[in-house]
Amino acid sequence: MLPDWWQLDVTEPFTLGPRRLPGRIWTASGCFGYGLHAHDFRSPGGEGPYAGIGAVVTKTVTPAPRAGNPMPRLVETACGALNSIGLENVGFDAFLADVLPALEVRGVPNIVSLAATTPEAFGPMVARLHEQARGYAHWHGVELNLSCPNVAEGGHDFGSSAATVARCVASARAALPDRALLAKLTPNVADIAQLAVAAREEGADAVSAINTVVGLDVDLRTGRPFLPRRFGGYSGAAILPIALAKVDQVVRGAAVPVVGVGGVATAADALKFFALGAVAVQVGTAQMRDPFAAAGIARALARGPR
Amino acid sequence: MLPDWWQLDVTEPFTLGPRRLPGRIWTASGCFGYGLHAHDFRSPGGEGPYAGIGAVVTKTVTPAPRAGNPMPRLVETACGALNSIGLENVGFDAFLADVLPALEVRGVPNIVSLAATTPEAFGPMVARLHEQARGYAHWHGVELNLSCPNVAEGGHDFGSSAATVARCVASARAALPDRALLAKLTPNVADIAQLAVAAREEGADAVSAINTVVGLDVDLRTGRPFLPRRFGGYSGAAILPIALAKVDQVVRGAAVPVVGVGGVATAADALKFFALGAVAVQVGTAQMRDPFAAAGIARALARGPR
Amino acid sequence: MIGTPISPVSAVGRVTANRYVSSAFLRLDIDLGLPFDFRPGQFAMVNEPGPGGWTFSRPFSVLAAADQTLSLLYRVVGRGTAALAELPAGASLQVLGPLGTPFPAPTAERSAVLLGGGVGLPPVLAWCERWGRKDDIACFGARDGAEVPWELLGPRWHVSVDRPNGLPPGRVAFTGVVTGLARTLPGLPGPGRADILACGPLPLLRAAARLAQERGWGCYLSLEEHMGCGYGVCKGCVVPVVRGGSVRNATCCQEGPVFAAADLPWLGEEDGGRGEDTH
Amino acid sequence: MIGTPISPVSAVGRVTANRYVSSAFLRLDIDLGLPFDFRPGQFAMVNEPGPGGWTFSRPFSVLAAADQTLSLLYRVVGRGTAALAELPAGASLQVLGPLGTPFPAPTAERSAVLLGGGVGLPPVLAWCERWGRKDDIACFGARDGAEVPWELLGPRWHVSVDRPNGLPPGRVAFTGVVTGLARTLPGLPGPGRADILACGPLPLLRAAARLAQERGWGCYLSLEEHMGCGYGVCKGCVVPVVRGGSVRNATCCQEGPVFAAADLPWLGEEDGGRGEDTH
Ligand SMILES: Cc1cc2nc3c(=O)[nH]c(=O)nc-3n(C[C@H](O)[C@H](O)[C@H](O)COP(=O)(O)OP(=O)(O)OC[C@H]3O[C@@H](n4cnc5c(N)ncnc54)[C@H](O)[C@@H]3O)c2cc1C
Ligand SMILES: Cc1cc2nc3c(=O)[nH]c(=O)nc-3n(C[C@H](O)[C@H](O)[C@H](O)COP(=O)(O)OP(=O)(O)OC[C@H]3O[C@@H](n4cnc5c(N)ncnc54)[C@H](O)[C@@H]3O)c2cc1C
Ligand SMILES: Cc1cc2nc3c(=O)[nH]c(=O)nc-3n(C[C@H](O)[C@H](O)[C@H](O)COP(=O)(O)O)c2cc1C
Ligand SMILES: Cc1cc2nc3c(=O)[nH]c(=O)nc-3n(C[C@H](O)[C@H](O)[C@H](O)COP(=O)(O)O)c2cc1C
Ligand code: FES
Ligand code: FES
Repeated sequence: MLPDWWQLDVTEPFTLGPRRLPGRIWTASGCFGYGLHAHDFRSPGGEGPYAGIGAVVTKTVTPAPRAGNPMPRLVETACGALNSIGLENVGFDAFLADVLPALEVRGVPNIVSLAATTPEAFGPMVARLHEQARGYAHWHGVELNLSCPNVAEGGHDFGSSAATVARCVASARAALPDRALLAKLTPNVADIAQLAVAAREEGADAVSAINTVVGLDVDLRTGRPFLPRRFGGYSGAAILPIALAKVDQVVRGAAVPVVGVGGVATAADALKFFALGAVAVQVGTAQMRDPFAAAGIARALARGPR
Repeated sequence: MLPDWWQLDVTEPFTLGPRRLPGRIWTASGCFGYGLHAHDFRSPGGEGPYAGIGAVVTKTVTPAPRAGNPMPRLVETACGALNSIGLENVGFDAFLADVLPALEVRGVPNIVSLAATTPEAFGPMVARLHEQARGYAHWHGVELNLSCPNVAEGGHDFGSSAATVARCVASARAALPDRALLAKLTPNVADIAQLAVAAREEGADAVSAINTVVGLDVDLRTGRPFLPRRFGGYSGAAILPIALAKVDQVVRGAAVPVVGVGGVATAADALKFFALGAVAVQVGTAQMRDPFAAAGIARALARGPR
Repeated sequence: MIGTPISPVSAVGRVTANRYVSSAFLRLDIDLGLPFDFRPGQFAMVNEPGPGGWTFSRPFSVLAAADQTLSLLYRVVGRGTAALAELPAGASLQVLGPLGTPFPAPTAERSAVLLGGGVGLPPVLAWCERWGRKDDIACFGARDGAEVPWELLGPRWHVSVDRPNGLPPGRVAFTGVVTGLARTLPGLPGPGRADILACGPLPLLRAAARLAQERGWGCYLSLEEHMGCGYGVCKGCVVPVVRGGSVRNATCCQEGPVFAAADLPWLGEEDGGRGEDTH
Repeated sequence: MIGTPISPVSAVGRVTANRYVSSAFLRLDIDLGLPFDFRPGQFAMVNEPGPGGWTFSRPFSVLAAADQTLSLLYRVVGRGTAALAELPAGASLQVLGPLGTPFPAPTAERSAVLLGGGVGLPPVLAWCERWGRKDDIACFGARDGAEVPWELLGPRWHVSVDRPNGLPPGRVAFTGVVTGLARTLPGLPGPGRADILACGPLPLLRAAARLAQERGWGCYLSLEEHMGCGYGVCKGCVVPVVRGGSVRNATCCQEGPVFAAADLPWLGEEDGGRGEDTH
């Protein structure tokens, strides 16, 4: 049952910066791979896991392939999870050669998540992407991952300074005239709105908030942290109130469109972000548990006969 | 079943700064009132809710009485709670006149939590406290609440600057020669270790980490935040991994004794803080649910025949 | 005025019965494994035992206590009560109680007018069972006849319903609100000769306060606030009470849930004349 | 080599049976309400349905599938499996499967040496039920005789136990590890004439790889890694595989759980000669 104030259909196209996107429920980066793993998945309802999804934000790719962090990389906690994947990815070349064309062929609406170790590295990556994918109908934009706390080189500090956020966004924006540009912000700062302002001022069309929260869990058998790098990124239901707070701070403090991420598992969770003014919502950890999660939320928040 | 590496008895006295405290499991400020509400509570086991507790950290008192924030003040979330009590308290005068003597008479080991609106206000408060309670056997110290995010005047920003933390600690330390001085830190900063360093340098005997995390929840019936002030302090099981991460950062980055707080409901939760090097652990939200929570944890983590 | 307080007990009890006693209300019996006593108007905090369960326990008025068994009456409204309703006999429950300030005990000079609405029944029913005298008046209001837990109500109980459907054969009910019902009863006490003791939704409490004022009766109301701790330590449940012109916060869980209506002047104000007892 | 892949299905099923089939193993049957097929070695992710449940689903090898019913065999090790063990018939469960790369199908030239340890039984048992030929060898190892789910094992299964207690009357078992048992069997195939298919704890897998090497057999091992998604998207379950001297991460959930032992040279290294099959 949808509340009275709810007037949107999240499966209808909407405008984000220079681009029309097919819908407002997305999958979050790193939680649905490159969007190519679930095409043959079936469910009794009949609709596939991509039905109604506005975009798959692809796993963050870096200029070179990355093997990621040592195992174990995941810890389940009482109401969420810690991850320390360490941005394992195929690298930008393979992504452009193999992944992006496959997404286009399969018609998966997508936003490409990028990370780099210097702000100025984003421009050339985006330029190459733009050159190759210029004619693609399903490539809708770029999300700059400015916040992954797991990467040793840069990592945590990278996205916590407004000045660096500004440089990253400026570099990417110059190379991306006709697709949406999003900056994904870290919650591990005192004042996230300030980062969002920096992103907006350099031309970001929206910010995504939030990435994972720094967390740690201890293995009582050993008395040491479960994760070899001690800290992991905390995600899942436990971080929903934190993500809502950060999104509210950005919506009211930075006047930039916000894509809400963090702890969304149900349509009700997603509605909370929309209630605060988010323009779209991403499903992360819940999508790992259920490849149909985002599609189910989209269906629940579509209006009209269904 | 206690793990092999566990060697402490949390019900044995230990030294904190200039003081011997009777034990390492405490109740957290604001979650057990002034420590005077549960004296007649019974349980089948026979032991009372104060048995084995090292200290009750009393509800934060401010120079003047405070009526607190508008209702509602509490929201339960999927795995924790948001509160916006707004430091309702009887005020420092009434605390000194009525509460502290009662704690002494009843023999409740206690640490007095104080808040003020300027750093230099702490000194005179501590001085008055010291004067009145000098001879008290059960008053063990002061915890400076530098982090309550709910108070409009100052509040959130108050404890997030190392310079302010330093001033607060310096002011209080000068007036507190023979009791433990703790600074309670906010987690809502990028670098908590830096706050802890500031506290240590000005003579704090320990820091308590963490206070609540800024959070928000939306009432779907109205589409607006549940709490009149939008944000609340997030506590309970959901924040345990965040608190563990912050404690680890302080232990390894600030070389100051740390009292762990956040999400502790069981002996296993408390052990995780001790594993990271915390010298004591506080029980907050779980104590609200079960007045015997801290006592139960203390019993579970006492060694020897029981 | 009500004797020495009863020490609250914290115990894990065992569900011995948990069943619908009307279309909407369930009665839950919990064997606490130790004696339990209470005063009518007091409540207990209930939760799943262990680290599972809900962050905050749920408050429920005590319906009855016989030896080691505590009984509650509840309706499913959210996730906690939904989970309660699923509990089979034998399940464990964490209980803390009795808590809070009860209704006043009877006095020789004044009779009691008991008004219960919906799941506000337990405290007034408990009062009636323990202390009810011939002259006391007991009224219970529900949405319809099916919602009324007839088996719990003795013959002295008058019943009102919003809609007169669902009445079992041989049962009668006044159609209207519970204060409306009370007004129709013969031989109502004169001014200064009665106290209303009421528990139920806010409109009922407002109407009760107004009725008491009209008739010159005393009035005690059991309020509901969302609770964190239930035993006075968190200040999450405060209610403004006004005495001698000055307002202060009282904890609903400890200084309440029963308050003298005289201390709650805002009850009338907020109403703005749209009181349920006007229809 | 194993035919067209089977599309995974996501469905909420209904528990039809959930009972101990030995002192430590439970068999769980779930009616999925739609046809379910799998290849031996594949697994399913299981969770409580709805927003409750665990953040990550739990992986379990498929023991059997008959029409719409999926069967699992499991042991209680932590909070998820403890909750599973509590489920009564009629309870709902979220299932995603079949997932992962199965054991290779049989080939005419080579027989199979099936080695299962503990709850590593399901994939090798399923292989045996579907494809087992006269010459294939099936060995199962457990801690003791009581732990062995005798009712699931046909007469062709050889059994080893760490301790020979708890054996039902008329049952025999080799005392020692399962690879030790295999070594004692008559008529073992010659080099190049068999593949080991093994699933169980790491020491068993190491011993299996060593046995295969000694005998000149092929070897396929089903690995266990903690899993986030189970379908390849999170990279939380990677295993280093070495081919042609270069290492890369393979997902245990998608490229595994079955790997050729040849691709896992680290298996032997970490062992450091303390292999369980030496005792
Ligand atoms: C003193 C007192 C006595 C009560 N006695 C009874 C009784 O005898 N029978 C009965 O059915 N109900 C009674 N209630 C109301 C009962 O506490 C709520 O119905 C119950 O807490 C709802 O829990 P939930 O998880 O199902 O609802 P949810 O809405 O999911 O709960 C979310 C949070 O809100 C709180 N909450 C929701 N509704 C109420 C409410 N009406 N009052 C207080 N807190 C609420 C819950 O405790 C919880 O913290 C009483 C309340 C109080 C304060
Ligand atoms: C491909 C595969 C097939 C499996 N097949 C079976 C089977 O048929 N029968 C059976 O009993 N067990 C099987 N397991 C192991 C089973 O997944 C774990 O026993 C189960 O996840 C434990 O969950 P828990 O909540 O009880 O344990 P907890 O320790 O509380 O779980 C905490 C986390 O660790 C993970 N975890 C814990 N132990 C293991 C483990 N051994 N392997 C993988 N993840 C683990 C859990 O999934 C969870 O994410 C299989 C594992 C894998 C990877
Ligand atoms: C396993 C895992 C991998 C992730 N990888 C990435 C990533 O590569 N890039 C990124 O921007 N965010 C990544 N995230 C963060 C999520 O996109 C999301 O911001 C975060 O998990 C909070 O949302 P959730 O609670 O819905 O998961 C990852 C999260 C998880 C759990
Ligand atoms: C209702 C409530 C009131 C609180 N009041 C105070 C307070 O007055 N002073 C303070 O320093 N911390 C206060 N806290 C914070 C707790 O002491 C503790 O730091 C925090 O809740 C995290 O611990 P927990 O998860 O165990 O509750 C309060 C917390 C709650 C839930
Ligand atoms: S509920 Fe905590 S003070 Fe009343
Ligand atoms: S469990 Fe997610 S990739 Fe294997």
